[in-house]
Amino acid sequence: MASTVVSLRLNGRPAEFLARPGTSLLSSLRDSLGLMAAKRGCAQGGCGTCTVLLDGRPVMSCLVAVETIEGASVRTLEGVAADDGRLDAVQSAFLDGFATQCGFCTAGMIMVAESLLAGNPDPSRDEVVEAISGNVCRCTGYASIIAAILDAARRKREVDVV
Amino acid sequence: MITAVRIPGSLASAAEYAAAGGWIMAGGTVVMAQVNNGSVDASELISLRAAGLSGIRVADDMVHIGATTTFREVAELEFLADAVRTIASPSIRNLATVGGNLFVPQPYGDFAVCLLALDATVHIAGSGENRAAKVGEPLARGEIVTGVSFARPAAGTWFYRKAMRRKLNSAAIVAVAAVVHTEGGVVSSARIALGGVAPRPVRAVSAERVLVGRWLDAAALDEAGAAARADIEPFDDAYASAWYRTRVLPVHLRRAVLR
Amino acid sequence: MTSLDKTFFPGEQRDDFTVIGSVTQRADALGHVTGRTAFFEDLTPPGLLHLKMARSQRHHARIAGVDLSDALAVDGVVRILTHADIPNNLYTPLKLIGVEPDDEPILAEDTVRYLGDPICAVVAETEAAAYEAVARIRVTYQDLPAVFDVEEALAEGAPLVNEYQGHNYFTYEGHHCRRLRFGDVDEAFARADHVFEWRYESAPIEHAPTETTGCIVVPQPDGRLRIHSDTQACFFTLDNTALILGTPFNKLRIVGGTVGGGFGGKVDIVVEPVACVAAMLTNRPVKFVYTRYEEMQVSSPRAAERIYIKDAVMNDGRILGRKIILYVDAGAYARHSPYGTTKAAAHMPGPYAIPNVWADCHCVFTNRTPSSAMRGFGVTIADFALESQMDRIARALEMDPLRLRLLNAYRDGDMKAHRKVAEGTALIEVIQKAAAMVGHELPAEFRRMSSAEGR
Amino acid sequence: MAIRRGRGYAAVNYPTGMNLGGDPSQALIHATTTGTFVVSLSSVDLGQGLKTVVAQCAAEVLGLPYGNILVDTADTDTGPHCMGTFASRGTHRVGNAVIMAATEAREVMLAVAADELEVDAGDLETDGSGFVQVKGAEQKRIHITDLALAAHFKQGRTISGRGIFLKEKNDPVPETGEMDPDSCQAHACTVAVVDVDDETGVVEVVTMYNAYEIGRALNPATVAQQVEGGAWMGMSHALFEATEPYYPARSHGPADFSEYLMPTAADIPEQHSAILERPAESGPFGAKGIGEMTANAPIPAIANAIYDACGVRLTAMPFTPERVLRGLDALTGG
Repeated sequence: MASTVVSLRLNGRPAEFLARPGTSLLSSLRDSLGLMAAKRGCAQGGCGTCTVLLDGRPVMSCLVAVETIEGASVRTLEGVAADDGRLDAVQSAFLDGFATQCGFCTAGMIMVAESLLAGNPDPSRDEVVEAISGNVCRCTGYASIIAAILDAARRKREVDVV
Repeated sequence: MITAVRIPGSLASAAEYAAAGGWIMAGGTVVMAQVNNGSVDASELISLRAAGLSGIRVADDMVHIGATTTFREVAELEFLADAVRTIASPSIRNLATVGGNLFVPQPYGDFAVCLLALDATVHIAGSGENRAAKVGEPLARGEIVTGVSFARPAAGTWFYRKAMRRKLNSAAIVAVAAVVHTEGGVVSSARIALGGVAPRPVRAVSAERVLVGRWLDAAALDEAGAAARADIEPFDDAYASAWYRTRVLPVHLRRAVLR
Repeated sequence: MTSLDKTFFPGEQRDDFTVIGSVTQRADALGHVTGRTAFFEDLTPPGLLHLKMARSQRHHARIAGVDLSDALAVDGVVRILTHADIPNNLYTPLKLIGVEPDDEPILAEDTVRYLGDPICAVVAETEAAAYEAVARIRVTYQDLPAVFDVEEALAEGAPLVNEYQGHNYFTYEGHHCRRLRFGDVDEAFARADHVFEWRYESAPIEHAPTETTGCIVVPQPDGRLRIHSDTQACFFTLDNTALILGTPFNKLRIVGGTVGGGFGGKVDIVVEPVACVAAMLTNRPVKFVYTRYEEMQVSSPRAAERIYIKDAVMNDGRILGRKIILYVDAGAYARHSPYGTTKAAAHMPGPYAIPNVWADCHCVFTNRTPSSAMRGFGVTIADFALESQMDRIARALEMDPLRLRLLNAYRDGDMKAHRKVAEGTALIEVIQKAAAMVGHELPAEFRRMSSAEGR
Repeated sequence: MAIRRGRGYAAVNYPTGMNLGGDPSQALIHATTTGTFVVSLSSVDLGQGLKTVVAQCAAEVLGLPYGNILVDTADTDTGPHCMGTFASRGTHRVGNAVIMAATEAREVMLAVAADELEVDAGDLETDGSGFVQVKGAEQKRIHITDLALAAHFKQGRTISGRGIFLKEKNDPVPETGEMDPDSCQAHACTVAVVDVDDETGVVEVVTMYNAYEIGRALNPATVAQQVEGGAWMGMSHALFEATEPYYPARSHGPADFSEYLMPTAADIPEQHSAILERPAESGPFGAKGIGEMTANAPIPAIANAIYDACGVRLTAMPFTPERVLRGLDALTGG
């Protein structure tokens, strides 16, 4: 039951680590790489708290066998803010819009929003709703999260115009 | 406990591993969930990620979809986009594959219901001859689904509706997929598949019989829907009872066609 | 959209605040949006062991035998705990406020009382090894009759769920239920123009926090245990755990306070004691965190309730008397349900001034997952029943449902059924406000009503 | 086929604090040498924002900016006892304990300032921005940083305070249920508007109007979070949730978030909420506990709206399409 060396492009930097057979990307991020933003809410693909971007697209990292994505690019919430700590538009909109309560779903929600807005700078409310339909939040009732993502889209567009 | 994950670079190599008893995994959405809770009854996983089975080809109205094509990619086939949007969530659709969907028990596995309605051919490779099968046929040990193919339905003949407890990201109460041809308003042929109402996707042959030769209107569809109750083996689960599924089947069959 | 309406209770306001009443950014939000808030499971101490529970696959059974030999042979298994390893195996969490008896084993002894009752705890080097070992534990059961319905459980001849309780109900100072007696309901029924009696029911409900219940216990150089937990109540957990371990209270330290949703589900003491025993016996850090399945089906839900309400009502809508029979389905063990049932009794007859009230509130044991506290404990399901009842009375009398409520609404100075004088009431005002929000017209006399003015 | 619309009402009250009392919470507060005040607790923030609101309470009493307060909580080695976060008691109990501790610390703070400014402590006030000043002579003032340094290095005094809130335990009278079960009562009225599909029994909550009376909104933004999320949970309870969908039969218990149904972002109604304030004598700045009650009124309001829409009286939760449809069938003799 030998471990495998896996290398990824992680938040823009190379990362190399060992993985036991059958290890999920989520477990590798948390247990081997110390990246704790992605959460283990269910380990069944049902809650979205572990959402990260795999080659730019949101996936439930608990469902990805990490050995099978050798060489892929992975982005987590730790890689969203600028290197100097400046928040990006989605993070700022969640902060200002009181779109977090317990915070456990937040990383997944933000990663879905990052991917949505990268491909669609002016999403409709329905498009936002569909994008987060795999992400469970038990605290907010979702309205503030939807509003924050729409607000983030506006902020990003304004920056682009400037 | 998983002791090895194989990532074969070819179909032949994958088939060899499969013949040795490993579990085949494509997107991982079903298998990894079981790995995570310790319920996989095998020690080897065989990932098809590198086996070259991904992609969509359309030629002369024949559609071929590779087994490891994800639903995000399938949604690019315009007539199937609405059906695909009813399957799980976008984050799951970035991983989940067409091949995997064939093996998901009901009330999941909506795409298998579509393929049954489309009279799709399932392409299977293994240690012996490659073969073509119908949707729902079991695989022998060591066999691997390489893709599915079907004729693209003519404009206006494809119908799909999935009734769920929630508007998005939920299992089927009743899924209806159908290819219905009419001539002058009269049904000339109908092929209807149902999900959520039996352990496997089922053909609603009784409903098809009712419809052929009839005006395609609400009355005919209601009659067909009632007849379809003979074709199902409904079950209770966490989403709905067998009674409820049976009760609303005609409503959703009608709404699938009349929208 | 949420907005503040300062026009109500004008004489009681004070607005000379600088920080209070102003929108203030949450202290934790920056950590949340950057993914840097540390939850208990974000700790990875070296040498961490994983604990997984082998649970009852029966609703009610004698345990004839437990065979651990195959499980112990799994590579990576360090230890398997049974009830014999738990110093004080029997407990009840509310013993801290004097509730008796101890009625729940940490690990099953000779009987399991619900599907999921914990039997053995596997401690292993990896989660995978722990799961594998759990699957290989062989428990032999002798099935016992089970009871799932609260009224059947109270009927003559029903199987006894919990022998420590002695009955299928919790005993309140010699009574089989929590009683509320105020006025004379029988006289009210005799005098009433109408008597309405209906039944209401609910099913158990899960808290469903996105973070499951769990803890990581880390043995310290000074011999103490540091428990990183998502408990809702640090000292409550600490005190109960120390009693179960039989250790001095100061041997334990709980570090928590950042919780991925609680809603009442993380008040139970269900992971810390056994994880502490495992850490003590192995002298290594141990993590015990519920799987999503355990959170859904084994962690305590909001209790199912069955409620009968019988009302004595006059033609003009005044409610003269209300009689309530309420059953809380506590499941197999008491946990916090005796308290929740008393809270339900205190809530009766709802926010109305009813001069005659009679309630029997039963805390009933059945062979299902023990229920416990959840947001609105003792009240949520009662409110469903009470306010459905009000709607039905209004319809039966062909009355405006808001006027019926306003007519009966409690006000400052009213004596409640539990004999406490009401103060600070505002039911009338929230109804008036809601009516205004939806354009539901109320006659002037109802718009003029005030909670602050006695009747 | 028809979509039938209906409107339903419900009004409720909810008790603050652990039933029957006997649930103390303590707070300790001290100033660092540079004038930051550390509030030490063992209370748990479940995501409702307890840390934020108790810091606001401390800032208000001390007359300092919110940024001058740090909350250090939920470590049983360093924080004094708290019964726990439940029973809508956090803001009420812990808020009161923090106010008491901060009041004691403020007295010391003003005494230190009085010595530094050579005036009477009774003539001093805080300006909310970090200065202690002489009433009516605002140019005579001292910044909290200088004040704290002076206390420690010059005057040899600790600027600190202790607080506790305890409502004495009360035992119900067994025969009558006479008891004192609460510290105050919050109130809510919900109006729900629903659409019922009379062919499938599917209920959609279109709009929820909520009026809440909560004593005082200490932080209107976190109040809005509680009421919006709580009303969502109430709607979720009403239409979807059960760990035993065939209760009292024990079969088909949901195992995960797929099977355990809760509304997705696509299933939420429009919400309009109004907050009313009737300050409670026992509450911190009048606040009552509201964490729990927000989920309660929506459930009967939705039941009553379903009846209004289609004449089906649902007496068992949750209000599944099956229950609605069976009710409709019973009405039509189907």
